[in-house]
Amino acid sequence: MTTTTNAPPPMPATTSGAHARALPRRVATAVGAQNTSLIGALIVVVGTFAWLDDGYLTTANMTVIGDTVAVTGLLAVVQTVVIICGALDISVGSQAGIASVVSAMAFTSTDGNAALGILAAIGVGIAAGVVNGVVIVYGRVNPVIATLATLAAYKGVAQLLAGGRAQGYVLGDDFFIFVARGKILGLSVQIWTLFVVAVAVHILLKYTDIGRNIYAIGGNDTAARLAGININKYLVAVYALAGVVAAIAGVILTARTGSGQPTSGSEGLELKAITAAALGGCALKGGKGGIGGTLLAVFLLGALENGLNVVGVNSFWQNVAQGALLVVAVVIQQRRNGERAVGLPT
Amino acid sequence: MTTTTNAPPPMPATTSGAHARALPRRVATAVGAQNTSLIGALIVVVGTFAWLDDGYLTTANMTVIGDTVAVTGLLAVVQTVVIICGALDISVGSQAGIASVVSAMAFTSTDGNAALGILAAIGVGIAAGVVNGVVIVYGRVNPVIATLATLAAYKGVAQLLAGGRAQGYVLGDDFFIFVARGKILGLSVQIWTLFVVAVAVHILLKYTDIGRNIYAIGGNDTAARLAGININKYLVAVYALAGVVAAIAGVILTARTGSGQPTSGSEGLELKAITAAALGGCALKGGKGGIGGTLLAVFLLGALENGLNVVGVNSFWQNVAQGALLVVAVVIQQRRNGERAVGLPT
Amino acid sequence: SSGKDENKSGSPSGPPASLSGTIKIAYLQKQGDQQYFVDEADGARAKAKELGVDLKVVNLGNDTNKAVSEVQAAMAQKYNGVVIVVPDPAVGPQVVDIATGGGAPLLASDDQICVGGADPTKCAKDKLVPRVGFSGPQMGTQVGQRAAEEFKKAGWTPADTAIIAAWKQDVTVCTDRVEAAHQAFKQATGADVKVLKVGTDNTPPDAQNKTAATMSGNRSVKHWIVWGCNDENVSGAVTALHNGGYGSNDVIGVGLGAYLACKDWGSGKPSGMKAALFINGHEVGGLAVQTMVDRLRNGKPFPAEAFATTKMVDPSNWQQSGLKCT
Amino acid sequence: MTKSPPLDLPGPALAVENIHKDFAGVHALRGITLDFPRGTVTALMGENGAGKSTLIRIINGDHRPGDGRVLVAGTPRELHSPADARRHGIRVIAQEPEIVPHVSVAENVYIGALPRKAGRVLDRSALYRRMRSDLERLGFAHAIAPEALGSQLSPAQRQLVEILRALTTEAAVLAFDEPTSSLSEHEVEALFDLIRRLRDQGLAIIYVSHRMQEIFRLADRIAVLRDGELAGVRDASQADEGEVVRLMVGRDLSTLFARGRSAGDRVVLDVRDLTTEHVSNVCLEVHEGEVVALAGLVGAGRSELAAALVGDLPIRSGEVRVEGRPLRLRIPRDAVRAGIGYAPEERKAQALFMTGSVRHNISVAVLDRLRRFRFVSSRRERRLAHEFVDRLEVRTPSIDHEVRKLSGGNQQKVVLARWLARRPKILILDEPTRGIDIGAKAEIYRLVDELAGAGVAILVISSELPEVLGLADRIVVMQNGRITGELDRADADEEGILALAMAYDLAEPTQGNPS
Ligand SMILES: Nc1ncnc2c1ncn2[C@@H]1O[C@H](COP(=O)(O)OP(=O)(O)OP(=O)(O)O)[C@@H](O)[C@H]1O
Ligand SMILES: Nc1ncnc2c1ncn2[C@@H]1O[C@H](COP(=O)(O)OP(=O)(O)OP(=O)(O)O)[C@@H](O)[C@H]1O
Ligand SMILES: [Mg+2]
Ligand SMILES: [Mg+2]
Repeated sequence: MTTTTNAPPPMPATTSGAHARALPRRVATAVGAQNTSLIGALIVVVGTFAWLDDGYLTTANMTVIGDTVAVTGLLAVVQTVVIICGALDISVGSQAGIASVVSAMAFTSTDGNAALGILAAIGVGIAAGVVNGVVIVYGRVNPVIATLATLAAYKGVAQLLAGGRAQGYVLGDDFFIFVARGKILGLSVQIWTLFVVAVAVHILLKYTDIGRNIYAIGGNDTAARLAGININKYLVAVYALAGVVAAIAGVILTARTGSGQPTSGSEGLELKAITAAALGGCALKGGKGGIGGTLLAVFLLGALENGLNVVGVNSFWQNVAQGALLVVAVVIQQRRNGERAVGLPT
Repeated sequence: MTTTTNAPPPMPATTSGAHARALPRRVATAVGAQNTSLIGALIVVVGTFAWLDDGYLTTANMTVIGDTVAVTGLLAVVQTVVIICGALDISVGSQAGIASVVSAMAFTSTDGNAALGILAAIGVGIAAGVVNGVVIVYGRVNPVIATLATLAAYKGVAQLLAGGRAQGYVLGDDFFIFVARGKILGLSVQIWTLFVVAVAVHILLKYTDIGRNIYAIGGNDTAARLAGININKYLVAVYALAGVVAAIAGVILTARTGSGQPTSGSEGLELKAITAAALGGCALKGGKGGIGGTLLAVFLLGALENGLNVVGVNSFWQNVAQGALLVVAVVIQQRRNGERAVGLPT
Repeated sequence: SSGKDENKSGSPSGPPASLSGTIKIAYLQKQGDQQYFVDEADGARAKAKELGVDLKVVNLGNDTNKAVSEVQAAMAQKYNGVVIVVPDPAVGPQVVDIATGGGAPLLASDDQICVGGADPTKCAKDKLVPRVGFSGPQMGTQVGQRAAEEFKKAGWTPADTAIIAAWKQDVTVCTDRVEAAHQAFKQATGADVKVLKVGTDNTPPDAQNKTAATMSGNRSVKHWIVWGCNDENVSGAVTALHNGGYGSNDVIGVGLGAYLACKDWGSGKPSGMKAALFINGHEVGGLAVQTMVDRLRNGKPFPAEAFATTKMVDPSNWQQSGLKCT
Repeated sequence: MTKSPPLDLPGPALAVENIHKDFAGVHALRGITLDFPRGTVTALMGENGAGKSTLIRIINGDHRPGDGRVLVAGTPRELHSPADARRHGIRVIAQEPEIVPHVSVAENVYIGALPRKAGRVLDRSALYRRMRSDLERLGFAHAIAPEALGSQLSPAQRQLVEILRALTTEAAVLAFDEPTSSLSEHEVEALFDLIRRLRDQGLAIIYVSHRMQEIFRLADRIAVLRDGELAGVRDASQADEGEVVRLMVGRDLSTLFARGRSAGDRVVLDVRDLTTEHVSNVCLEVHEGEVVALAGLVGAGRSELAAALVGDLPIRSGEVRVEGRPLRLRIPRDAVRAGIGYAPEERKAQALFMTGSVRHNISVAVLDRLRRFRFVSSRRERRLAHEFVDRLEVRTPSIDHEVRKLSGGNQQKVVLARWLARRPKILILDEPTRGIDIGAKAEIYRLVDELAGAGVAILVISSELPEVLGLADRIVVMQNGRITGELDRADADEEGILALAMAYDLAEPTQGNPS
């Protein structure tokens, strides 16, 4: 091996050879790994409960699961975007609460104009999101602290607006009834809303330059900045998006419960949303994750919770089971990756 | 400007010059900045409420604040250690809940042996902590997901153990009465417990090689690993420590409320503990923070909450005020740092 | 100090003393963001204003630890009297001891507490702290009786009927209510109808989700009876049943609070929400403050128990009951 | 340190036998057999991605070999972790320094073996005492302050910390993976003295570098890797540069520096009186098709000037014009929009999306040109990525490979590809060939020449004098935040540049001498 030839460098051949070899594996890795595990877990959960109870795997119950996860799902979808940026929005539940109250109050005070109710809710959602973004980017407050603070503040605002009471009654209105109980092509309006928002956000993330820039910001914000991305603008916009989607979730809450709820139904949603995003494969340090994984995680958690209730498991055991299954699902997933067990996993 | 002198290379001078320049700033930054701001905020809060209400700045009320923050303080102190490692323990509240129930049940079933009650609680705390650590390190489950899962699971276990009801009654026992209401040198036993634990953890972090290794693991786990630190052992031990301290908090809960509480009194403590640690200067990505800042933040939040109640602010406004003040405190702190407003703050 | 020596002086209902000057009262409430307790706080404030006393209302959430802290704070700040709705009755003895140590009379509101033990149901009569409000079991009983009436009227059989009992299962007073309802129902009907226990977080969406799942597991059931810890649970569960295809004639929901039930009735559409126990929080708050002021200002001893009016309301009569629907 | 193998045993201190290593889709090493005798500096050379770092990581117990074994002092050893390797007397200075940000330099250096007293109590005074005496002994006392925090260190100082970690403990085998890539001449000299001293004490030294001159100054033996195989081992005294290059790249490398251009007259970048926190009154012009090199010692302010020019550091006064138009620089976006490309100094921290693919890393700055109604055309993006991977010969299994898994040199090429894809008017390259092999260097020099030939104005910051001299049309020298002189290509030499770089500015007395 000491002779020297004037042959061309061997590089190109190596590159394309390796390329051909790696392709199927690459597809499996990039598209699959995380999601395959989740699909596997979903099949196990659905299979188990279907076997335990006839009522589980029925169209009616699947609709129930869909409706149940719609609100959490919306928040999880948008939380995914925030997490991909490397940030966190803990205030989504409170934002949904404000939006719920505002939609019902605006509806009532305009003598039953549903469109105005929704517009008002979305307006408030944008405002709340922009405040979050500005406090974080220009106030230099860590996202976790900032949104913990607005979690409390927005909840207080919702309670003050509503005087602590459920506001209005919207189920006299056709539109809200449609949202609460309507169906399109056999699927409920709530599930359609989730799907439409999820698909829109998915397209945004995967197929537009905006989405690519969001991944870049989360992956390495210095590099993103130096590559010419206006990261401040992006961050504020992402929080505003979170506000808008939280507002949509709030409107659904209003329709589901029939009145504007300042806190009831929206408290604790932030943890559910973050759990789903993380289980769906988002790295909390940013730059990684996708809507597909998050949705699967949302449905997995929803199918599990529903199943435990269908077979009538006591709520204390449900806590244990949910915690344990969450751990088991992730452990199996990670074992398959064969990652070395050193230090903190990402 | 092309002349050349034969002067010595300027490097050394520049370096040490930069160093001399940087040192006082560095001291101010490391020891002071964060804490100075918190002390400032504490003075403002205490001053304002003292001015608004005579009853605020009394020994009796200060004792109340101390007792009120003891449980949160303990959890915040140990959360600080976990965060310095670059991890998070969201299950601390549930661990305290289990410990509370176990201490009361063990006490009752041993016909009133307080020592056994406490030992049982601590044993359970260690077990819960080790399970967290093992799931994370060897199960490769992200710390946030893992402890979100055990938050639910441990809560379920506490509820199952207790059948959903408060357990036992400990206020017939001298020791528990001592914990609940005793005083040493004018300070309550609860505050002493917080101080002793805080000082012990502070010494551990700042003055032992164990503590320094914890900072190294959080600051750069590759560096720590390459230096031969057994980071897995450290991580499991830190979670075990979190379990022990959560158990102590649980015992205090039992003494304060008079019986073992599966969930009441411990739900939501994780967010309070994380808020205090983050406000106290811990970077959530690890490697940075200290007990001093966390304690100051704990007292600041405690003084604020107590003050708002002293002057009789309605609970809805309290939410708004707490959120807003949290943001304002951090914004002022950051403005003083003069950090440039680009991207996400740390 | 060991902490023991401080709780020697009088019992909470000890010798009445009369006060002059401004009276400061602390009203500590669990779940202060729920509608019933919001009403109660409003009633208390209105009464305090009328009587010219200082009133501080504190929300304890579900946190027993906070209950202890806030009683301590009230003592430290020299409040003259404490009214408390405990998050859990087990914290009662501690609260009693602290209030006694601070020399302030203590009045329980809504939920019972016991002087020397964690469980008020096992408490000797003379050890119970004087109370204003409603009796949990009693409310449950009224709900169960009304459900029984409606059940008989509907002519359903136990075989194709099931009961949904929805409540937050780790809240003791909730458990007491639904159990009392079941007792009363059994007694009144003599029928053995299957009870499905649904654990919720006491909010409408959660009750709706959990009930919907339970319904999926029991599709053979034709008729449903629903009760729960509060209106949120019943309203959420009834909504789920309607969404699942059960008409208003197949559901008997008996609410507790009536503040959400009234919204259904106000719309004029038929609803499975057949009745609800109207408990007037506003009145309880006012009564508690009045009782405390009487004691502090005039030395009038606390009555052992004082009840505000409760009224079973339904679509036909709720508007006359004084119930305000927001 | 626990028992290191005694230094007087016969046989090599360390040997590897038939080492194989596979990463998903990549054969990094294929049957390497090599020994490292005591008292010898063995240089490990090879192109980027040849497998040098991988071999060193295996020796360090950081990777497990897929096949083959490692013999320490003649005995086969299973090295499961760096701690294991240390126990057997092996210390590695990693290619990318790993620094703990919020603790002091002293702690960073003694991490894992902090001095203790009374149980586990940290002996802080002993720590700093030991640090100071070690710094003194090793000749780096002036270069780094023991109390400084890890986060405040310059790239050079970070590399020093990494080196000190290994030198302050006892070892029988020391492996240096490109230790000098961000050191200045002064530290390099001190390091070489040290290495020679250690060699003379009987240590086996492994030394990886892409700087040919260093290798011939330091090494006793030269082992060359190519594509994961051992291409040959030569005695340093008998080998010449050409032969080593042939072994590395498998062909002759005619010229390192290409030159087929001439600078135009039009001024493209015009900097007037620019002042920032550490840079004062800089005036600079770069013409169309011209390559200007910024030379200077570590900390001279070159990187800060570059950051200011791309809008990433606040400008206090002065003006930047591009093609005569004044630029409003608030954020780097403004510079990118105005046609300035910038490859920063620290590629890992400042340029690369480590978990992103090669394709995404290349396209990030040109998405606005690849999109139609905000939808990025995947086809055009892939074509672009392939084009630049081929043109720069980036050694990657596919354009969808994670950049984190590429060798350091290939990562740098990806960064360059990003800016070439944008077709900038001005290109600012901060240390563009740091850690890059000689073949790739030639490739990059050719590219720079080609770009300049196409009219791009190029500003290169480099600490490698041969590179500065070979590449630039004009050399501007900085010291202490100011420009101290300018040399034309024709009359520039190493001495001239160094003299300017060390020019002692008498008008502004410096802040006293080191203690
Ligand atoms: N963790 C990893 N995962 C996948 N591939 C890897 C990994 N580490 C290295 N490789 C691959 O192994 C090969 C050898 O890389 P290595 O880092 O050893 O090269 P090197 O000779 O040190 O190059 P350089 O001079 O650029 O530092 C490269 O093709 C690289 O892409
Ligand atoms: N964050 C900082 N804090 C304090 N001083 C800094 C900081 N960044 C740079 N400096 C100082 O600014 C001056 C210029 O540094 P710069 O990195 O621009 O130099 P350079 O010529 O590029 O050297 P190098 O070869 O190390 O990159 C140095 O004196 C350095 O100490
Ligand atoms: Mg390498
Ligand atoms: Mg530089």
